[in-house]
Amino acid sequence: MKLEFSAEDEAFRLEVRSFVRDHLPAWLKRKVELGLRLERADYVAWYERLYERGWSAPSWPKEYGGPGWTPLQRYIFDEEALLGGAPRIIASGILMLGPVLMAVGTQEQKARYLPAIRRSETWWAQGFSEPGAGSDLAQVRTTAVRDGDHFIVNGHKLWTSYAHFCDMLFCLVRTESSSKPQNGITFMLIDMKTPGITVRPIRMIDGGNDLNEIYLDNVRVPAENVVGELNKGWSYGKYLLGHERTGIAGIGSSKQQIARVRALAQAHGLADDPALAARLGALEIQLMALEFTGLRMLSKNQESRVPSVEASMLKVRGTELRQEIYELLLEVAGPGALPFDEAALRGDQGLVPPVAPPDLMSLAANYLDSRKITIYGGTSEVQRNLISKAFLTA
Amino acid sequence: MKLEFSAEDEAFRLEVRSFVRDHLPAWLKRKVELGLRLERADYVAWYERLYERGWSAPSWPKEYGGPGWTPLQRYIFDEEALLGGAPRIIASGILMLGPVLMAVGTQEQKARYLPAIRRSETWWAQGFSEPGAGSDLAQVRTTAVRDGDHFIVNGHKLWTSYAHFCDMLFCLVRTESSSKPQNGITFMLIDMKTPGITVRPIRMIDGGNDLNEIYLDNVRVPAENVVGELNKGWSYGKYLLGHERTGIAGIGSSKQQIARVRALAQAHGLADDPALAARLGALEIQLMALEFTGLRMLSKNQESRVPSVEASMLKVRGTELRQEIYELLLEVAGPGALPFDEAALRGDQGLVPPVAPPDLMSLAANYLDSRKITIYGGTSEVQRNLISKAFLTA
Amino acid sequence: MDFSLTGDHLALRDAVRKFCDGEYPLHQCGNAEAATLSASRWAALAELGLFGLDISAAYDGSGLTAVEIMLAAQELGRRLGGGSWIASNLPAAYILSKAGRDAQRSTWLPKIAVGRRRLSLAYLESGWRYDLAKPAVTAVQQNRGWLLNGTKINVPGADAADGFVVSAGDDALFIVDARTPGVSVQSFRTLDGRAAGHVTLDGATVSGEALITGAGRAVLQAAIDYATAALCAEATGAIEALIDLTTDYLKTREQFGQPLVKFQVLQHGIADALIDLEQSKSMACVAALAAGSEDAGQRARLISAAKVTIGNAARRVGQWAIQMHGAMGMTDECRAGHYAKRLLVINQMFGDASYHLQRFIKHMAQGNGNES
Amino acid sequence: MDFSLTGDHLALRDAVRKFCDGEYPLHQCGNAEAATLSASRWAALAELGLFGLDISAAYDGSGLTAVEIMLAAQELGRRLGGGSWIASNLPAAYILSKAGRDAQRSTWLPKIAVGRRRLSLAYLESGWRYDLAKPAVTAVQQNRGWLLNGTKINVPGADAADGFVVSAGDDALFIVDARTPGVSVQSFRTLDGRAAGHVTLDGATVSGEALITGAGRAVLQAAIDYATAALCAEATGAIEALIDLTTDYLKTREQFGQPLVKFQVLQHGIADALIDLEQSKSMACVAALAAGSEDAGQRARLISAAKVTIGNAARRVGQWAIQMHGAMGMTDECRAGHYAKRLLVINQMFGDASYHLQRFIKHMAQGNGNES
Repeated sequence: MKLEFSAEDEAFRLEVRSFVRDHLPAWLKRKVELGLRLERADYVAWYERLYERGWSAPSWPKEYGGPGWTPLQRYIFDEEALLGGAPRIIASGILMLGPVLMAVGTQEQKARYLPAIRRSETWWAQGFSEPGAGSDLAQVRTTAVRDGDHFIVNGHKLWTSYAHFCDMLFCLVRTESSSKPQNGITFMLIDMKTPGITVRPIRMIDGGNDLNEIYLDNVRVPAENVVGELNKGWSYGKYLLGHERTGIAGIGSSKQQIARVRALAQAHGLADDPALAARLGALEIQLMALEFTGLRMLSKNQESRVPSVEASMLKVRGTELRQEIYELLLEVAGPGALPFDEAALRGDQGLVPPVAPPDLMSLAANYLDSRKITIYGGTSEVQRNLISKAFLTA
Repeated sequence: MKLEFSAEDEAFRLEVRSFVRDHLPAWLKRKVELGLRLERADYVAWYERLYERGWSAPSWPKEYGGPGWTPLQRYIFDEEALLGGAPRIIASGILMLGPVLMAVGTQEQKARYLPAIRRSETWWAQGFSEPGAGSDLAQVRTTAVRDGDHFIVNGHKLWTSYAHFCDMLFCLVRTESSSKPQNGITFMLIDMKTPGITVRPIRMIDGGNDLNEIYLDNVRVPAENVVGELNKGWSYGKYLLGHERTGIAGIGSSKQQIARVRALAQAHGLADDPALAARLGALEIQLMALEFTGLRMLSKNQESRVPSVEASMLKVRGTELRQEIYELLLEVAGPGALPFDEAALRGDQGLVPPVAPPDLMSLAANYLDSRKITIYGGTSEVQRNLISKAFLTA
Repeated sequence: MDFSLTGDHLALRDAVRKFCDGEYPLHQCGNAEAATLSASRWAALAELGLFGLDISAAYDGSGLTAVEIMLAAQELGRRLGGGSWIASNLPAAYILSKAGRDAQRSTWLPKIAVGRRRLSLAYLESGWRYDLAKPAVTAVQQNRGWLLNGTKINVPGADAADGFVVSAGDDALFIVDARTPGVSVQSFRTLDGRAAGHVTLDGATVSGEALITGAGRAVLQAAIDYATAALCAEATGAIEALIDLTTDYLKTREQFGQPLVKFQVLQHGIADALIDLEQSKSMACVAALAAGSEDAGQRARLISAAKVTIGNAARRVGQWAIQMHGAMGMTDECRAGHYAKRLLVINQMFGDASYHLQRFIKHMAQGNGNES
Repeated sequence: MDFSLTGDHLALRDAVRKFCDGEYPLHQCGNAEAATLSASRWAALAELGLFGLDISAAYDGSGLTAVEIMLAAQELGRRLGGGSWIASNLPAAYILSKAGRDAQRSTWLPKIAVGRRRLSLAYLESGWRYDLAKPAVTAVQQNRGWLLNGTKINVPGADAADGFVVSAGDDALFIVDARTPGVSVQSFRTLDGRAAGHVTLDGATVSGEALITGAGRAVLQAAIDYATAALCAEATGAIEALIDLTTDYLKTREQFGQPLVKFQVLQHGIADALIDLEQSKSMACVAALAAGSEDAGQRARLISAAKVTIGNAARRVGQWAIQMHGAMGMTDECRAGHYAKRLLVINQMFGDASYHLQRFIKHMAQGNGNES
């Protein structure tokens, strides 16, 4: 047992830190630090730098062109990149589809899709949710009917992140009706340019539109676009959602936002406020406890009482903690958080002169946007159900 | 609408204040302020003074020898008595049995029991709970079988407050088995000296023994001791538990304990601690909000969204708030809260010299004892069930 | 000590509620108003008599009190109505009523009462948080008038204002006509979609009669307290509406084979929201009663206590409502977000819960600690 | 950065667990021990090798670290065992190991390791809270020895101690034999039923060799941090046991026709308790690792963070466990209360969560804010 990172890990940390310092474009760093909205071009500007360095798919093994990092290295990379002002890795091609293709994709599918994901050429949208079905994957009602060497897909997908700037869609469709709703679901890849697809952006509470609805009207999809076995898609979907554990607690993001609180407090004359110091101290401690819990769970003979729901525990606590940090940010902003300038939030010119200090202007939008993190990926309520159920039946 | 009390109410407040100042024995005041355990004799010492003044049954109407106060006057009395260091009115004869007898008792029962209650001569224990049945009154299994002009009672009552110093017991017994468990329950009065009654004190978490078990083994009870109609006892029990609304929020007790925090902070060098001031301020505001809510609910055209559960709302919030105050008291005590001297807590001599400063010594016991208030009289969980159910079906 | 509502109170409340039900349809309430809609709604609110409620009968008002303002504000809160009235025009008129010269009053108040003129309060400056500081806006006496220079920020309803009550110089308040040369407004919207603006005074010259005699920081603070009390009431109405619409959603939306409202955890959330609501309502009454108090310390203490209570309740209920609506709650289409945003704006206006807790503690230490 | 447990760690943990299961039967754990039972248990704990775990092999100990202490403490916490060891004897031996003279070490440590001598830490004084202050106990040099006067309070295990490590004078620590004339102990029990005492030194004279050279407030603070880390581990074990026994109760107890554990609100309470537990375990590891750190600032920051985390978790889980047990939880017969009381004692020992939050903030401001 030791608290210190190994010399190798420390060297790796410095390597990442200097890479971020030297290669993250200043304009992008500033956009991230100001909490402005990022578009595909913004992410790509960073991912391309990472690609050149071989780091664009941090969680991928070497054989697929990833860096083959240990969990600890991925953790260090995440923290250093975020504290250095880089955008998060949000590409669902890297985080979600990649692991599924590696596990059950054909050689053709791997060769065709994985390199383009790493190069940020192809962006993938995730099409799991549908109207009337929340986190319950088995409620898929979008149908895919075989027609020669194609499937004809009809349905309606909801809450599809970033669909408006994606090239491809991976989704679950129903290929067979079954008494058990988990059966008869197929995992399928669809080109977003196929006729019959309509994307409707959803305007969000903070004025952004990260999410979309997708209508599929007699969309013809080649049969080779089925991933894995027909009718087994539900298990792949579950694998995908359970796969990404590093980062589920959002430690790097929380540290990034706590640093933002400190910087704002300094800039706006609150550095010596004892009430703020107490709340910040309490949050730092909570973050530390969560961070070390994530690290402990990676260690040998340190599994939790209910290993199957460790990710749920980290998610519940990590998201609720991050929301508290956003709440504190809003409080630090004071009346400066009230003016709302959509163009400025997009990083466009906005009103001139700016209607609020640039470092305060996006805080209300960021706060509102942060409400989603206890909803997406399984609500906190559902996670708590899972945790107690696993414990009670263990 | 006005915030000020009327001139009459202000005069009444001063009258109560000076009465408490002049008539509350100094030794008793000190016992209350130190949070020591009170015995029957302690309560009686105060109730007798109140009896002389005609105030021993604050909630009773004039025709039964009560003062006939308005709700506001009772509220003022409660607050002034508690802030003046008087013990709470705990006698369940006054608070619980009295109203039931007034509503459905016979003339003989009223004449026989009510005056003795007012004079603190007869102390009544409440026998509702039984093993295996929590707040659910309908689960009564103690039986009463008619035998001539008597009933033969057999059963086991649990959590009976102060039974060890009570003369009489009012309780619910099953006189008829019924498909609907609420039916067939009778409200009955039992002399504690009757052969077949065994009282077993229950040692509590704080070392005290306010609660008891009562075993009833072929106890012969005269038929005239049935209150109201046979088999209708469940509704009288419900009436009784819902009757006492003034004081359910415990405003007076909370104010008494907040004053204790302030006094201790002053005495132990914490008066200028900003973190303590912030927590105390927050509690004061919460108490104010609760107090004005209770007062608003007494006002015309100000009923809440769900009038039927106003008492539940006041109880949930009032008890949880009071527990927070006890938590803060414990924190103010610091290491002085650790030594535990049972004799000293009873107000006996205890170890000499005292093992802790007298004003700190009982705080841990008081804190532990306060955990009961969110359990008794319907747990907070049950109250929240009731509140939401009433709202959703309104 | 009495919070009873009279028949007149109930009649006023019902009239405003009925008006709001018609004027602010639930399915679009909270949406940003175009200038023409905003103007027609302003006229309708004037018609209803809101703007004159607390203006003396001598100036064509109803001569009522902060209690009636509370009742009206609560109803506006239920439908996110009222535009800039409570946060800006109400305290500006209050200052005039309390400290204005006769000529100022007779010029402005009757027209304000009927909605023909709009006067906004312009006091906040860049870099301030919530405490009133010495203004950076300067006021230099010149000939018989005053030369004003500087910028006031975040003035609700600035774009539609005919005039501003401006704090300037050491400790003075002026009425500045919006058409005065050198006065310009940079318009924008706040988070809740309402119109606001920064008001720049670039060598604006006003006459000697523009000075509000007898006014200063104490009156300005009283006006802010007065508006804060009304915002507390508005927030209470919004909280109540938000609980209703969230509960309705939980009743209809099914998950895992049953309506969400069948889940005990969500039921307990409703119970807590209801308790928050009742306490908020009570403290809104207290704030309204305190707003009329001559004792500045008691007023500060009670109104700060109300803002803390309601600020915390608004935060909890706002967050809860979005969470209960799930992904739907994150969209602009869902009303929950609009309510949450208005509550957020109210929380950050005139001081958030942390600020008012400290203010309460300060006045607690000075007072005797017993409001009764 | 690695929290892995080795095979030796697991073997130690299992041995202590097995011992505790036998020595401290669940149905009576937490009950106050009579002196004879206490003595026989002390001998059994010594037999198990606990007291020598972190004592150097040169003095017949096992020469292990705070990590092994953590593993043992956690198991003792699960059954409320160990008497005064962690809070009093452990830090006293630590001071001797770190700063004692050779003669002091060779006199005491081998006997401590095998349980033949008990040395208690007597540092707290009346009126102190948690910060170390200048002792009111005086130490006056006299002939070749020292004359000690004053009283140390709340010394766990004082009645059974053969000697005390006493802080006195400006900044000195002494070993005082319990049989020294003028030394007297007023025994009492703390809230958790354990034996403690106030130690009065009434003109007690000790030899010059009783002075612990090189010791002072820094070593005393390090010893307190060391014991605090172990208490954190003990609390973690108690939290885990409390969750288990509460959950077992909820599974068996029926209300409204079904086991309590079927109610979703209670299920979510279990989930929160489990999250508290996992975080407490992690911070107990961090505290153990920090206890060995030479950097006093980092040590303070991490151990205070652990005490805050575990103090808050202990409070929440303790209160929750009693509430879940209902009226039964209020009785002395129910084990929940015994666990809650021990957790309460641990919280008030060496600083509660509020104290350690402020200490954390102080050291945070001094450090660089990044533990990695």
